[in-house]
Amino acid sequence: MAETDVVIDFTQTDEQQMLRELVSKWLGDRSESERVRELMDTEDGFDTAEWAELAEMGLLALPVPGELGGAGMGWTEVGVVAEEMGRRLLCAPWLSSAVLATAALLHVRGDVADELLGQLAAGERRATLAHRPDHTEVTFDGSTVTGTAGFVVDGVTADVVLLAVDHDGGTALVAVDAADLTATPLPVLDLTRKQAELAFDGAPATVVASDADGVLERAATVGAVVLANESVGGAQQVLETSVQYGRDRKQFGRAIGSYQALKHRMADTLKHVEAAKSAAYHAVRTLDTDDADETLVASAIAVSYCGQVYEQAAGDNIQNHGGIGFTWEHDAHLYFKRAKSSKLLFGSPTTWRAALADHLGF
Amino acid sequence: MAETDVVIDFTQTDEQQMLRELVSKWLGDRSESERVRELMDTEDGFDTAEWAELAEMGLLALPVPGELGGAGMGWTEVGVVAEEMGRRLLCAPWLSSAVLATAALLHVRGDVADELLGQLAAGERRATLAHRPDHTEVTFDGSTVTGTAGFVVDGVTADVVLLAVDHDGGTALVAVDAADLTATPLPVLDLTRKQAELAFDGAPATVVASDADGVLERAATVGAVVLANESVGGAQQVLETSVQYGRDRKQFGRAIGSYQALKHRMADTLKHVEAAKSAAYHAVRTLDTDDADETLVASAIAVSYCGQVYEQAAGDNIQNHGGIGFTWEHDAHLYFKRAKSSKLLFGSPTTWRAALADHLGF
Amino acid sequence: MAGSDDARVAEALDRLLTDHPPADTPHQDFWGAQFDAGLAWVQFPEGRGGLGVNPRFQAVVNDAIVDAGGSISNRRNNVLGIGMGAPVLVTHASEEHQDRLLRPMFTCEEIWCQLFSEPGAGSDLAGLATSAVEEDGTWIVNGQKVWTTLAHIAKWGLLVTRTDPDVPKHAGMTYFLLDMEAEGVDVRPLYQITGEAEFNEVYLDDVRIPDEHRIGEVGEGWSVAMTTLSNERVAIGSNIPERGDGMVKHAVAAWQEHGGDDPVARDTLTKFWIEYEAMRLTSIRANANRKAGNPGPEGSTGKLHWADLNKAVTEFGMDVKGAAGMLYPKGYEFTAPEASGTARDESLEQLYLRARANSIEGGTSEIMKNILGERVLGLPGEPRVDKNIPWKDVPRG
Amino acid sequence: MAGSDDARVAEALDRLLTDHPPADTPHQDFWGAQFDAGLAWVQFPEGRGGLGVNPRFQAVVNDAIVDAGGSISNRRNNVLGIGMGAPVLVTHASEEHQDRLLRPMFTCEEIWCQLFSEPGAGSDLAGLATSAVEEDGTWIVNGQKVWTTLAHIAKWGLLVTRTDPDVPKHAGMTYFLLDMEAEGVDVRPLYQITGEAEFNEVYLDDVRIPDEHRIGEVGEGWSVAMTTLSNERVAIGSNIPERGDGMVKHAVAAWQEHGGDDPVARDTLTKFWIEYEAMRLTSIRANANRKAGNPGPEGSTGKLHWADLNKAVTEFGMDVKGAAGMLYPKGYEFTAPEASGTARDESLEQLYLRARANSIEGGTSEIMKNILGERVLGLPGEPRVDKNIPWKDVPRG
Repeated sequence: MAETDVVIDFTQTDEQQMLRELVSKWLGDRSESERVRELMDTEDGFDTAEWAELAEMGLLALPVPGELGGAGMGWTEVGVVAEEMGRRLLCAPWLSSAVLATAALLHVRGDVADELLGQLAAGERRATLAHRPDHTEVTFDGSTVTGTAGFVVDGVTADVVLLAVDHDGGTALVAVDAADLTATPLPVLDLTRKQAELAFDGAPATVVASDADGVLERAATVGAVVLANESVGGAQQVLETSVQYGRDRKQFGRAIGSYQALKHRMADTLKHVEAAKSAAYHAVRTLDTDDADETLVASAIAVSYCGQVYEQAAGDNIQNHGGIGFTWEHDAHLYFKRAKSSKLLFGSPTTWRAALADHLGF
Repeated sequence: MAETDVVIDFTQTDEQQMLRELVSKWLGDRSESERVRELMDTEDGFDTAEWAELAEMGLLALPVPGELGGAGMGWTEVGVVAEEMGRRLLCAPWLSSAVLATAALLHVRGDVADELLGQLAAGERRATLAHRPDHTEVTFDGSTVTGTAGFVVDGVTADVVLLAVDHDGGTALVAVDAADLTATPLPVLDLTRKQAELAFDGAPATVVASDADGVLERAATVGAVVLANESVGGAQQVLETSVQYGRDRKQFGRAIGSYQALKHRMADTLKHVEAAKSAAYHAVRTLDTDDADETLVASAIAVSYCGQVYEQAAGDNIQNHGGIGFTWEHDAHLYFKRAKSSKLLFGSPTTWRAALADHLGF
Repeated sequence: MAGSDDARVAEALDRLLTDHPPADTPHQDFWGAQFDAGLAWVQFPEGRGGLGVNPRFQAVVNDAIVDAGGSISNRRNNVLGIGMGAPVLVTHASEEHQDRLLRPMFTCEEIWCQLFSEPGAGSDLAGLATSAVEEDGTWIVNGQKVWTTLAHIAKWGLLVTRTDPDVPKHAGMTYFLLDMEAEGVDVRPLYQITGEAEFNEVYLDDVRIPDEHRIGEVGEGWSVAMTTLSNERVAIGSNIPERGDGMVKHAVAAWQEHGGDDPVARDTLTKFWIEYEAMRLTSIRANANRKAGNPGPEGSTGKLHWADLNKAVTEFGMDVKGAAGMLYPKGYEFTAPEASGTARDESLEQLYLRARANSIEGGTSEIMKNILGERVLGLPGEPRVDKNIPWKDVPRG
Repeated sequence: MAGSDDARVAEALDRLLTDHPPADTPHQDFWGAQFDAGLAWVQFPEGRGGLGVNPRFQAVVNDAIVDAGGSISNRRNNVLGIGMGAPVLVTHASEEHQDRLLRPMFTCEEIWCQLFSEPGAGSDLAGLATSAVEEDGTWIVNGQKVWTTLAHIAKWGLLVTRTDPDVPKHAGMTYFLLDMEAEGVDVRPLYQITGEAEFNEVYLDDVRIPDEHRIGEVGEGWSVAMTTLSNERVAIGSNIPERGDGMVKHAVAAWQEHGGDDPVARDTLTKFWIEYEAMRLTSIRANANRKAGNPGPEGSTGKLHWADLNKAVTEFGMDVKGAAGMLYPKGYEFTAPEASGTARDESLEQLYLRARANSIEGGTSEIMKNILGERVLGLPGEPRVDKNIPWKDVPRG
């Protein structure tokens, strides 16, 4: 891992900037606080009409090759979109379908995968991936799967569930139709991102790829890094909310943001949020390279650090708001819960750090 | 370890209060900053005349029975004295002779030990103990010792060095005369507490006790707990120094202690210092009981927590003073270095916590 | 003198415990007898629940009752009355009010709440805007109060209002007893991060209060309110948890269920356990020093310390749970519990959310640090821009 | 326009590197040629070491010189001249002074220092008290300056004085060039926590400065000083460490020597390594955005972030060393090193002590947070008690 071989390039293309503005504008119309609260109270947790709009804008298949119906861009662009979505807590099965399942399918490719990628891109179907091997217990007998998978993101609403299964001494990626499994919604802390426990009882499974070694590792890395970018969006948003409240809210005849207690806390948040952005932006760029070592290093940095920074920023945001920040009606708690859930979704920061420490020879 | 069996009693006797005042007054005369700086620049690091005064006041043998020339008090009183000494960074081989060696000798007792205790009490001799088994490599052949011992407190100036050695399948406590060993001063971070590396080359060794199991554990526990009490004294002192500077020093036309950045930091220090005092006071009281379990628990709490609190308070004290706090001429760095050295003298906080975690079944 | 007070308390206590064995007497009956014995608030005058002795004897009384199998839970369940309302009444209210109100307060027959905070006046309590205007011996009150615990079950409210907006803020306030059943009082649950509503918003719409329910003089509301708040610390009192109890217990449980062999989490858990025990020892030390008549700074740091640590340890506990830390098994229920969340023994998940308020309620940690810095350490205050100008001219929002 | 500037810079750079191959040219000669080529401060006028183009080209120039095996160490070794003095001279000084001073400054033939801070004026620079009184075209200066790096080897000092104590503090200051060899200038080493003296105290005792060495008008000293300070950030510039380099490297080394198999320390070490790398990436991102003409907040957080982390990681590193962390092997030597401690590559022990100053020097972390909060985030300032009153009436101490 010689430093000189590592490419670190923070260039933002005009295309990325346009994409950011497009998404930001759409979210402004579709994901204001009231709408988030409507959707988070539904069991499905999203709106199919809005999903169709995302498909139309090409946001469901950014890194998918053009010949499959995708935008032919990269994960870097997915990161830009995730960051904006994180700012607005978009309620939609985007992380599961457009990121996790898409990353798994792009890893294996082949006819079955490509056909499904096309359907996902078009918004015709939604997929998810059982991405936690520590909570997945399934056996595959060549044509059906039996077992359970926990903490499956959007597991209730996905049309198709992808599973990595032991097969022929290796790993196969198989797809199970929603109709052939039982999905039980989990009582999630973060109502804006649904999760489910899935049960398979001899469910018919289509082999997407019989040689899918490393598919879960790749998809989890992609998912975690994209989520890190979403998290810096959320952290930036709560910082801005705190700053605005610090300007507006007055106690003892002064704006509360004029007090060092709050001002310095926000300065510390700024410091961490800027560093977290750097980590997230670099990590998502490595996903578009072939540099496996740097992807490992950059992912571990981004995932462990951004998770912590968001959690801290979202907690501080509650404190910065005083009493109102603790109420259900204020959005502060939604970000706080999203932050915690995001920190844990792909394993704890300690786990990611341990992988890095191994790699660095510590 | 049922809670109901644990005695927690913070009563301060009038005797303890008088002792505190006596020591505080003596230190005010003998350990002002200038004097500390004079002594720390000497190789011996203390003044024999002052040592005689300590002996006269009975401060060298507080927990030693009256019939041996001691004060017949307890370790609780030693803690009171240590706290006051910590406030003033007294330069004297008190921790080594009146605490570590004394604790070892009180643990074994017997004729040889009792005679030495009497000499220590009278200030006729000074002893120390090689208290770090991880840095002690000595063999005992029944009459002489050979090997080395590192990080021996006041190893250069002690008249006699106590060693715990393997003997007859158990542990013996032996004493080596200063004339029979080679002591090399260590380049210490904290100039106010001297340490040495000792070398023994067939040095004649007197057996103090041939059955001295647990002597190092006991002496190290006593030493660490007394040091925790010294540390809360130091932490209290740096807090008071910061507060005074916060009142006096003005920038932008205001006392700097009126700014929340400093005020809140000092409030946090206060919070930790008060908790550290509670931990230290309780722990030193367990040394005067037979409750081995509670001694273990209370020691681990006090040693690991007080070490951290002092380090943090002493570092914050530098920051609270701005530029002047970073100069050699200001005392802030002396406390900072004492804090670090104290945190490490009896093993790291992590080690003490691990012992507690084992005990609690975590 | 002190000796004779000692004897009087001991004698009254002995008689109370003998005549009304706490373990066999219904709580409410016992509390009534305790009031009649002058052992409710020992520092109060005789006939008003006290004996006119040093308040430090109260801790002795409370401990003795608990040791004898009795309960002092009234102090918690009606904390705003017993802890804060009573000293106000005994200092400022009429004889009739004292006779009428103190005993049912102590027995919990009548629950009390406190109507101080407003949406625009949180830390800056003296900035409050709820107006009271006198018309023919009756005060007409309009405004909104918030963070009022127990308002939905309370009979009486302690209310501070703005009666003169043209003088500096501390000078224009007046204090009232509010009958919570009066017309125009609208209590609405205020749902919080947990989905529960421990607190209420109270809307006051042309509420009429007779002048005889005014406590203290017109314009003296701030000093009356200070009587209330200065008793808060005493009210919170001396409840020492068992070793290892409280929020750290839940983190230990999470560790035991989910921790596996992660040595990093184990060390962090031990660090928390240690700091909780150091805080607990500090409470014990503070109680001992208070009883010995020698209170020090150790009695003032607890609120800040527990708040910080409660937030941190529950955050950590959720992490220890791993994927399960993404769940909220009880669901968000939108109910109004009878007691405050920190008093109940709930799940880690709920405590994790509930603890966010520990550093806000009862004085934010920022205000606590100001107080510790200024009143305990003696550091100077900040320049004030809201003094000596009419309340109506102070920037608000 | 930008296109043609691009071309001019590229051409001048190409010629410089061709005519004076950096790897084979003595540093001082190369820097002289660089000055003559207008590539010392590209934004300065031609003939004054510049080309009159956008300063962002300087980063391109510097990178090219380093890539070609040259040195830009003059920027660090004479940082107070090249980074801060030069912009002041080019903005405020006479033609003669510019001609005389800029080139030897850039080549490091003449070292510069800055005489701003005083014992009573640290964070509050504008509170300074060193007086300058005019007598027949000469200024008589008396006072004490402190924290002056390089004063013991400097030829020139940038000096701010108080010339009118009867006006508000920002209005009564005047700026001078001080010949450090003048009579009455007494430079004394200021020993610090490490026993070294990187800094000096400078005593000024009836020092005479000719009026022609005044920079800017009488009473304009503050705005001239601001020219200096606003260039500080540019001066500190774009030096990006290698991955894993800097203070964390020493903690890693301590871990490798002493860490053993302690999993807790291993995780903490990794956490530090990660945060250092995140900061380093932020510096790279800040440079990229600056070069693209699009600087953002990422360029302002570094000072604060490094300061905090440098203190924490060295503290941790000492702990990892265990008993050896109680030692200071090099001893306390009371010497005055040539360069600043953070620039040199020293032992962990020394860096541990030296890092204590990182959050004080060049703006305390408290001041940095005020700046980030107010200038970057747009939060309101605090009430000021030292404005609009004569300097002599402002409380000091």
